Formats: sequence, structure tokens, C-alpha cells
Amino acid sequence: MLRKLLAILLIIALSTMLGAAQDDMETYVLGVALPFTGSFGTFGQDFERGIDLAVAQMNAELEAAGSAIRFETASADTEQTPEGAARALQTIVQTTGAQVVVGPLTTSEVLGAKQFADENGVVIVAMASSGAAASIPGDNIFRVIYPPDTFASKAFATIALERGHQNMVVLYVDDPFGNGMNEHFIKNYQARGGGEVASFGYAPQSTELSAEAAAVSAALAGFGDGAGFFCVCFPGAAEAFVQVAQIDPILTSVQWLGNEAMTSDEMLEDPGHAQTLANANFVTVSQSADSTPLTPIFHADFVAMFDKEPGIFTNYAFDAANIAMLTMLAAGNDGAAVKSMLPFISNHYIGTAVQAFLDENGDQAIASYGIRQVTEDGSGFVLIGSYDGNTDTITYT
Amino acid sequence: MPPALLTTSLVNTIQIGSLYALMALGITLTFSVMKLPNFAHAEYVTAGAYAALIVSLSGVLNPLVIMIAAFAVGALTALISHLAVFKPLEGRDVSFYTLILSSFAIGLIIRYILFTMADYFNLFDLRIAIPLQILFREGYLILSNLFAWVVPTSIVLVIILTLLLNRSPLGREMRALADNIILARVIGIRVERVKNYTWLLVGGLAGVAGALWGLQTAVHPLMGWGAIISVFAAAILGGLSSFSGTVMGAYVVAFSENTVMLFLNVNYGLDLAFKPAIPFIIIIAVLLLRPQGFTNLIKRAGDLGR
Amino acid sequence: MTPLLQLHNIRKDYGGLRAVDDVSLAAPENAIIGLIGPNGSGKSTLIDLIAGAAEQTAGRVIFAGEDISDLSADAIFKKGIARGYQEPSLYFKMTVLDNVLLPVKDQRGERPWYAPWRRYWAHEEAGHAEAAVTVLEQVQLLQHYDTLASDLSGGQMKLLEIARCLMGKPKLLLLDEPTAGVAPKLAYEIFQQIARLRDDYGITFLIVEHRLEILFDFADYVYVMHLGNLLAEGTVAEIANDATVREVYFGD
Amino acid sequence: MINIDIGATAVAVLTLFGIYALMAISLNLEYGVAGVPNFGKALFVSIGAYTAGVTYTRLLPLLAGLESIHPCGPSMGAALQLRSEIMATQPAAGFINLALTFALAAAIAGAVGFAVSYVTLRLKEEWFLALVLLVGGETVRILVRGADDLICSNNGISGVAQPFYFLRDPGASSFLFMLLALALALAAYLYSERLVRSPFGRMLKGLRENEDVTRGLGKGISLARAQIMAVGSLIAAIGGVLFALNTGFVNTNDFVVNLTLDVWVMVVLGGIGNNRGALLGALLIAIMDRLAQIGAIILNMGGSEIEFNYVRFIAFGLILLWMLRYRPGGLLPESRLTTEAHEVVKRVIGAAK
Repeated sequence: MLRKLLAILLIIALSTMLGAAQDDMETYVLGVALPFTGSFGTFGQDFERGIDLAVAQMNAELEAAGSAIRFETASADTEQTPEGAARALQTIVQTTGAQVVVGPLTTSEVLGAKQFADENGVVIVAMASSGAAASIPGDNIFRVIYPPDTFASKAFATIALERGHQNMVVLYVDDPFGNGMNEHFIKNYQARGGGEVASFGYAPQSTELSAEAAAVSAALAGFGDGAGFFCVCFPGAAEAFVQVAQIDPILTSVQWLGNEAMTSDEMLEDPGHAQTLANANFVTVSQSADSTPLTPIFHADFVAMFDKEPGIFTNYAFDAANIAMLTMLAAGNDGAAVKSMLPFISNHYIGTAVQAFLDENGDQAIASYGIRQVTEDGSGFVLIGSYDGNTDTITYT
Repeated sequence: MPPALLTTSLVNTIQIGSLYALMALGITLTFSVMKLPNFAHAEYVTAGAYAALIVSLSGVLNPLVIMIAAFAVGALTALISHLAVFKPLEGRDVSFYTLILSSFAIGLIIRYILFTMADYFNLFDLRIAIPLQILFREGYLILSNLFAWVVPTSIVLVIILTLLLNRSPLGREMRALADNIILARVIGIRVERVKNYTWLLVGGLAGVAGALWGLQTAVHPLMGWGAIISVFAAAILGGLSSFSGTVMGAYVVAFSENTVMLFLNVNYGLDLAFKPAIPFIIIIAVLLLRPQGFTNLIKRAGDLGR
Repeated sequence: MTPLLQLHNIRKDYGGLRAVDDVSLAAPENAIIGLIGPNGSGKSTLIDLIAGAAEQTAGRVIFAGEDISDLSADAIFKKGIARGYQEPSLYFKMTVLDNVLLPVKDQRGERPWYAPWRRYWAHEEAGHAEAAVTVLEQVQLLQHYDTLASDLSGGQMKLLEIARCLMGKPKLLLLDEPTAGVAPKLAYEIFQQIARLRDDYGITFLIVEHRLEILFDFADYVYVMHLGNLLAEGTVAEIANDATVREVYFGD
Repeated sequence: MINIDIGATAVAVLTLFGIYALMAISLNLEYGVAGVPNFGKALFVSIGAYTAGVTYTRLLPLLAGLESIHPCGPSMGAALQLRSEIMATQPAAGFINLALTFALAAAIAGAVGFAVSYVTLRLKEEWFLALVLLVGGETVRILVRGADDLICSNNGISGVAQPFYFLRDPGASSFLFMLLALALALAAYLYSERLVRSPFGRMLKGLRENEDVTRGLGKGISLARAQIMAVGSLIAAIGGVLFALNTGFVNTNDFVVNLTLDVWVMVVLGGIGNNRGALLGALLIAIMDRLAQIGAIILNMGGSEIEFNYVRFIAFGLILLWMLRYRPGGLLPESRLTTEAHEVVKRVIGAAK
């Protein structure tokens, strides 16, 4: 069995190599390291579709322009662990010679891949990692498009105060993302005159959150009128939370804020969940949906290519892939050159959501968020304003 | 602890405990009759949940039909894993750890088959389409239609199972098997047939539990795996041999994860993120201090003595 | 002379069941003591109690003037009491030689920090190997030293079990039916070996045996148990003619 | 475009093999030789990794003659910078730190293994030990994840660089690191081979075959079990240190039940009770992991619609089941290893003839 497997792999490998050798096109490999299995597997696969779309469009343009360069992706599964991310990156680089890799997803995966990337001069372009732990100057990690959570936490804090919440209860996922968001939210909320904050961390990969909902409800009751609720949850857990929260008398009587993961299609497909969010005047601060000309184009192209809606962060992957490819076109297929040039290209790139712009840590520095609220019937979200992270101002439309 | 929190957490304890009980009974039954700690049990739960989800998505909203579908799919998954994996190993004098590893392996296979399917049809994090409503409200006490479904279903199934074991010929045969398989064979029990029925029952119960668990949470290929440790803790509290002990164990685990956890959180500031450690600690403590679990506290009919 | 082994009022309860009831016996040095009785009379339990495999409910076990009642099985072995089992309990996946070398007491090479370094224990091991050669020769298993224990015949297994005990240099050997499942001729040979060991090494044997015709040829003294009680004791001739023994044991 | 860098791939796979080999040998000693079902391998591997996380943040700066910076919270970045600088410029400090890390990790894991063995003595059934260790590993993981300071809770510690980092040449440093891993694996292999052939090994096999008889033959089996748990655990912890250095990052997310299961699969695949089997199992897993990933890349480039990464797990499960059913002894079943004394007896018999 093993021998057979090896033989099959060898044949595939040989035929691919021969196939690639036929023409004298120059092929640049764009690595993709994402979790394709485990609880974030769906994210990883959705992101990969976004990247595939970017690559297909780029190749079509290159062909039309008569260029000899084509892009090809090489993707490997990080298994959602840091060490798995390191192995995935190694495999991609050592198998294809890729110099630039888009991914991985979470901050701990990014940090797992960091040592190999730094040592071997491979550039990592991460699209969704926002934990402060990976804000490191001078390394080979660029976290484009998605700004650090420090910005979003300010927006949430301001909105909470504008809504008149004297106290807040936070439920956050106990991982680098959730912890960072919680910490910064508390700091900003209180710095801006907010009162007490009670926060509850839930274990990542929890699937059943009734104890958490009860704790949040009791804390809200303890604060009395005027308290608000802020949910920093992952998809899956978010649905499980709303499922138990929808019959809680306290949770259904207060206003909610929440991160973007709360706005998934799955959430609104359930009428009970949709109604709960609608009653809670649920507001989220996220990448603004319609702020650049690229956005509707991306959406239409994605649907045309895959016959389904893009997931909640898929456009970030699309943007990250584009920035990576544009830099490779400008600087060549060379890690050091790409590292040096990527901030420049990125700073001249208009994304599907926001202008890309990097700070000295290689992290997205322009934070322009859309503020969206669920419609009264719970059928969807409407843009009610925007937040400019750099001036720290909210504008309502 | 505020009274509202206490009340809610106790309601949750009963609701979640009933679900754990349904899942844990199968583990106890498998261990008693087959002498197998089956980690693939989690996957029967997930398979049942997906069956329920698919039936409900197809527009059939009759809860009974949904349950039957979940039962059938769970039972079939369990029977297949028995026939394809565990039965061939039985005759080979394999070590206990080979069985444990096999159960992990078959669990992995089922889980990723479900992943492949869910990916293909885009069935992640969906919910079985039965809306949640408040049925009863009096002061802090709020009971939902889910509660009204879960608790009676679990209780009825536990009673049926107990009756089945004590009153029916099949139950007697199962108990004989649990007691002494060689003797059972000698006195003419058709061991293979009894085992097949046991697996159907185990898988079916897990499947129904999965359908109900899918109402409590969201349906995902990892949902069973996420609950398996709590469920094992419940079965271990039942000494892996006693039905009544297992049911009690299920409520104890649910009570610890809800009421006790919240009590510690409110009074001592213990982070809720430690919640997954609770069933672990229960397992370690029981195995070290009282390996028989509740078995000697409650000697009642329905126990499968070992 | 004080006896080598003394049991004082030994009692053993399993739940509500009394397996051994108030048994006292004594075994002198350099003797073959028979322990007989019908099935379920408590003989094997008594062996387990002496060897430390089970704990008595009441009573004391005195060995060579020392109270060993509460010692664990491994400590009792070190005091000089070895035992054989009713079912052959060899290390079937190990060679004959490894089987007999394992029980040697206080081996330096058994300490994990010495074990990887041969020079600490190779010399000692060679000495043990030579002792093993002598013992294996005695039970006529030397030519099989490199055979897996599972490949031996039933009689050879019994002999190997005795040889294994001998390597612990015991003063007292407890044997539970050393001839069970062995052909009569071989059974007789096993007892001849036992008698030789008693004479050569001065070992005392306490033997549970059903084959009275053979036992009575070799035993120096016999105890009879019935329903957990000691029914009778005496020399072979006394026991063979004891009316109560004949009644419960032979049914006449 | 497939363009496999055979050299780098071999170095990466062999490094992983060295790390896996340490884990597999440790499990083989415990389960294969002595019959102790250690389903808590991830726990003991993680002890090595966490120790590295602590020494690289607290001890390394002291060894370099600098003041250590608190590695978590706001000073996280500065602390990382400091470690990287020391690792790049002061190789001596790096090496001393590594040596101390190995020693400390081995000591802690050995002590924990020893203690766990005694605590679990009162377990009613042997397989409860498997469950307690499995569950204990996860409990410790959750507790470490929740502990703020040890390895900065769920943020983890990055910049745990391997000792040859100062060369600033990834080819050379990873090659040397591979040699280090292989050398340690070889040392562990030789050590356990000698152990198996020694009287200690004989006693352990006796323990595996029949605990009661071995006790009846005067062996303190609780001590022997504790000793082999200590030896196995310290080998696993050394593997854990290398595991952390190879990634350069210490994080609780890596030490889940799957890691334990992987090690079991290595031992079952290679051959239970055979150290060479453990090595073979480790090598096969390291190679198969890489091949499967390469296969996924190729299939993906070929435009395959199947999610090969799911299929990978299904195939893994099928291979495991197939092995358990048809080759329960593994690819290299336990050989009839005999002890030293057989040579002596052979000589004696020879002389007599």
C-alpha cells in the first residue's frame, strides 16, 4: 500500500515537472499556508478561493499583456498549530522554491512560521492575524490590510460610550486575538470615561456556551440598566452563544456589540439568531464593506468563479495575494527584494476594503472601518457609519 | 451567587446533563458488553447530528422523523465501525491499547469523511431548523422548548433502555455477555447477534443525542469530538458499568461545568476558559480516588456488573 | 530447633466468604511438607498468603524467627521464600536462561543508571550465568537455555519454574501442584528432583499436591485442609490411616 | 511548478525524524519494553518545550551578562529583540543555555514521570493509567495556557532560536541542527538498546509479561515502573526541547492529544518492543507527512477539486487500522533480543564439550 502510494506520487511529480518544462514561460510560485483542516478549516479553504481568484485574474491580465510571467499557487495545511505552520511553510518553500507565502491565519500560526521565514529570507504575507504578539519590526512578516486590533478596540469603546453604556460586559475567546481585543477595549473604554468592565474568556474551540451566557447575563444584571454587551467570538462559538442567549431575558434586553465573526451568513440564516441580533441593535465594527471601487468587483468575480458568496474575511486573502504578486512582479521572485519592496507596493495598493499601508512593524497602519448594524427584521446588515482609526473619529451616514 | 445565575445554571445543568447522559450511556454499554473504551463514539454523535440537519434542511420539520433519521444514521455508523474494525480484531488476542488506538483511528476516518461531506455541501456551523422558544417563565426560571424536548427524550430513552436490559430477552443476553462472554457463548447465546444489536443501540442513542446536541449548539464535524471528554467523564463516574451511575455522572459533570464553574468564577474569579479542564480533573480524581465511581452507592437494576 | 516457617491462626475472608479459618502450621528446615485437601479447601489461598500475594485477615506468619505477615511479595521473596504457580507462570516470551536469571537478587545491572554500562555489571552477570548453568543442569534444561519458555514441554515448564525459584536462593519453596498436567513418569521425576534439592541445598518445600501416591513417597510431613480448616497433620503413615481424613478426602 | 530542493527537504525531514525518534524511543521503552501505556506523551514533550520557553527568556540574558526583560505583555517585543540579538552574537551563551535547558528539561520531566508513576500506582486497572495520562496532558495544557507568566499564556514565546542561529546561514545552521537532533536520537537509541539487553531490560520485560510473578520474584515493580517512566519522560522532554527549537516558538497549541497519537502510531507502525522499529516508525511518519504535503501541493497545482488534506487524515486512519489488523507486531516485530549472559553460557557449554 505504501509502495503504491509512493509510486503514484512519483508519477504525479514527474508528469507535473515535465508538463511545466514544456514552454518557456517563467512561473512564479505563490505559497499559501493556511489551516485547511480543524475547526478553522472552512476559513482556510475560503481564503484559498480568494487567493485563487486573485491569481486567475492576474494570470489572465499577464497573458493579455503578453508577459511571460505566470503565477501558480502551492498550498499546504498548517493543521491550525504553530508547529504545523512551520512545517507547511518549509514544505512549500523546499518543494517549489517559493519565496513569498500568503498566510497563515492566526497569530500563533504566524509566530510558528516566523523562524523559518526569517532565517530563509521567505516573506510571509498574513491577511488576518492581528494579535499584538506578532508586531515585530524588521522581520519577514507583513500583516497587510487587516490592522491590529488596537484600532478596532477604540472604535468599539467609542460606540459603547456613544450608546450610553456606563458599564460593559465582554465575552472574548481566550486566545491572542480575543485577549488583545479585550485588553485594549478595556483600556480605551475606561480612558474615554467608561465605567467598569466585566470580561469573561471562553476556551477556544468551545462548542457549548451556556455557562458563559449565564455568566454574561448575571454580570449585566449586576450592572443594571445602561450596561452593554460586547462579544469577541469566533464563528461557531458565536452561533452557539446566540443560540443559548436568545431566551435569556437580560441578554435579549441589552444592546450588543460584536466582532465581524458574528455577522456570518450562517448566523442570519437562523431566524431566531437573526431576531436576537436585531433586538439587540447589534453593531459591528469591521472593514467597511463599500469603501473602495474594488469591493463590488471582487464580490461579483468571486460569485462568478465559485458560484457562492465569499466568506467574511475572504477579500483580505484576495488583497494579500494581490500585494504579494504585484511586489513579485516589481521586485522579481526573490525574498530579499520582495521584503524590501513590499511596503512600497502595499502603500500604493487599493484593497477591496481599504487602502493598504504598513507601519514600521510591517502591520497594516490605515484603519478605516465600516460600522454596520443589523436591520430591524434581521435580514442583513446596513452601513450606518465609518470609523477612521488614524484620526480616531466616527462619522455616521 | 445571584439567584438568577443559580437558577439558569441549574436549568442548564439539567438540560446539558440529560444530553451528556444520552451520549454517555452508549459508552458505558460499549465498555460493559464489548470491553471497549470507544473514542469513536463522538463521531456517532456527529453523524446523527448531520443526519438530523440534512433531514431538517430538506424541509421535514417533524421532530420525530428527525430523531428517527438521527437514530438510524448513528446506529448504522456504529454497526459499520464494529463490523469493519472492532469485530475483525476480536479474534486476534490484541492488546487493549490496540483497541483504543483502533477506536481513535476509526473516529478520525469518520470525522474526516464528515468533513469532506460538509465541505462539499457547505454544511458547517448550521443549526437544525427548529426554532427556540420560551415555553415557561416564572421568576428566574425559564424553560425553553429545547428543554422540553431534551429532558423528556433523554429520560424516556434511559427508561426504555433500562427496561430493555432488565425485561427483554435481548437485555438478558447483553447482561450475560457483559458478565462473562465465554459463559454466554457456552449457554447458547448468539453472541454476534447480540453484539450487533448492542452496537445499533449504542450508535442510535448517540445519533439521537447528536440531533439534540445540534439544537443546543451548532452542527460541525468537530461537535462530537468537542463533547467526548465530558461524556467520558460521565461514564467513568458511572464506573463504566452502571447505567444509573452514568446518568448521575452526566448530571454531576454538567453541574460542575455550569453551576460549580460559575460559582468559582463569581466568588474566586476563576476564568471561564478553564472550563474544559473540569471534566479532565473529574476523570483523574475519580480514577485515582474512587475508580468504581457511583457503582456501589447505588445498587439498582440496570447495572451491568463487571 | 525452631521451625523455619510458622503460621499462627491464619484467617482469610473474601467478602463474606471465609477461605482460610484459623490455620496454624509449622514447617521445619530441610523437609518436604505436603499440603493436601479437596478442591476449595483453602490450600492455594494459604500459599498466596505466605508468599504475600494476598493479605491475611488475621494471624501471623513467622519465617526464620521473623514476622513477615505484613511484608509485600517482593520483600518476602528477598527473605528467602520463593513460589511456583499452579498454572505455569513463566515469562513465555523470554529464553530459559533469562527466565532463571531474572529472580537473582540485588543485581547491579537492574539499576537504570548502571544498566547501559556493561562494565559495571558484566562480571557479576557472568557469575550469575555460571550459577544458572549449574541450576539448569540440575533440572536438565541446560541444552535449552536459548529456547523461548513457550517452546518447552509441560514438564519442562514445571522444572523451569522450580529452577527459576532456586536462583533466588530460597530457604523455603512453596509449590502449588508442581505436577499438574504432567505425565505420571515425569511427575515422579519432578519429585525426585525436589528430594535432591532438599538434600543438596537444605531447602524446605511446602507442596500442594493432588497426586497423593507420589507425594506420599516423598513427603516428610503432611497437613490436611478441609473447608478452610486444618483437619489433620502427621507423617505420611499417620495421615494415610487417619479415619477423618479418609472420610473427607477419599470419601470412604 | 515543482522544484524540490532535495538537500533542504532531506535536512528538514531528517531533523523531524530525529525529534520524532526521541519521542518514539521513549514510548517504546515505556510501552514496548515495560508495558506502561503512556498516553501522555504530549505532556512530557511539552515539559521540554515549556522549559526551553522559560530558559530562553529568563536564563539566556543572564548567561549573556545582561538583564532579562519580562517576556510577556508590553515588553514582549523588547524581550524578543534581546533574545534574538544574544542568539545571533553570543553563541557561547546560546550553547550553555541549551545545555542547561536539556539538563533542566530532563530533570523536571524525569521527576514528573517518576512521581506520576507513583501517584498512579493505586489505579485499579492498568488502562486507567492511559486515560489519566491522556487527560492529565490536556489539563496541564489548559493550565499553562491560562497561566500568565510561564510562557505568556496563549501568546506563547517566539524567538526560541536554535543554537546555530549565529552562523546566519540557514543551510549550515539547519544542517548542524539536524546533526544535533540525529546525534541525540542516536544516543537515545544506543542507550535504550543497551538498556534492553541489560538485567534492567530483562526485569522490564518481565514486568510487561507478568506483573504479579515479577513481584513474587523479589522485584520492586513500583520502583521499576517509576524508573522507566522517568527515563522515558526525560528522553521525551529532550525531544520536546528540540521540537521547540526547530519551530522557534513555544505555544500550548502544539501539545494536543494528536501529538501523543502520532507517537503511538510511530511505535505501532515500526514495531512494538523494538527500538529499531521505533526509529523506522519515526522515519516513516516524518517522510509520509512530507510526502502527503507534497502530494497535496501537486494535486492542487493540477487543479484537483478534492480537498486532499481531508483525504490525508482518512488515509492516515486507514493505514493505522490496516497495520493494527494485519501487522499487529509492526513492520519490524520485536526481535528475540537476548541478554549478555547467553554468551557466557554458550562459552561454558562450549568448554564442557
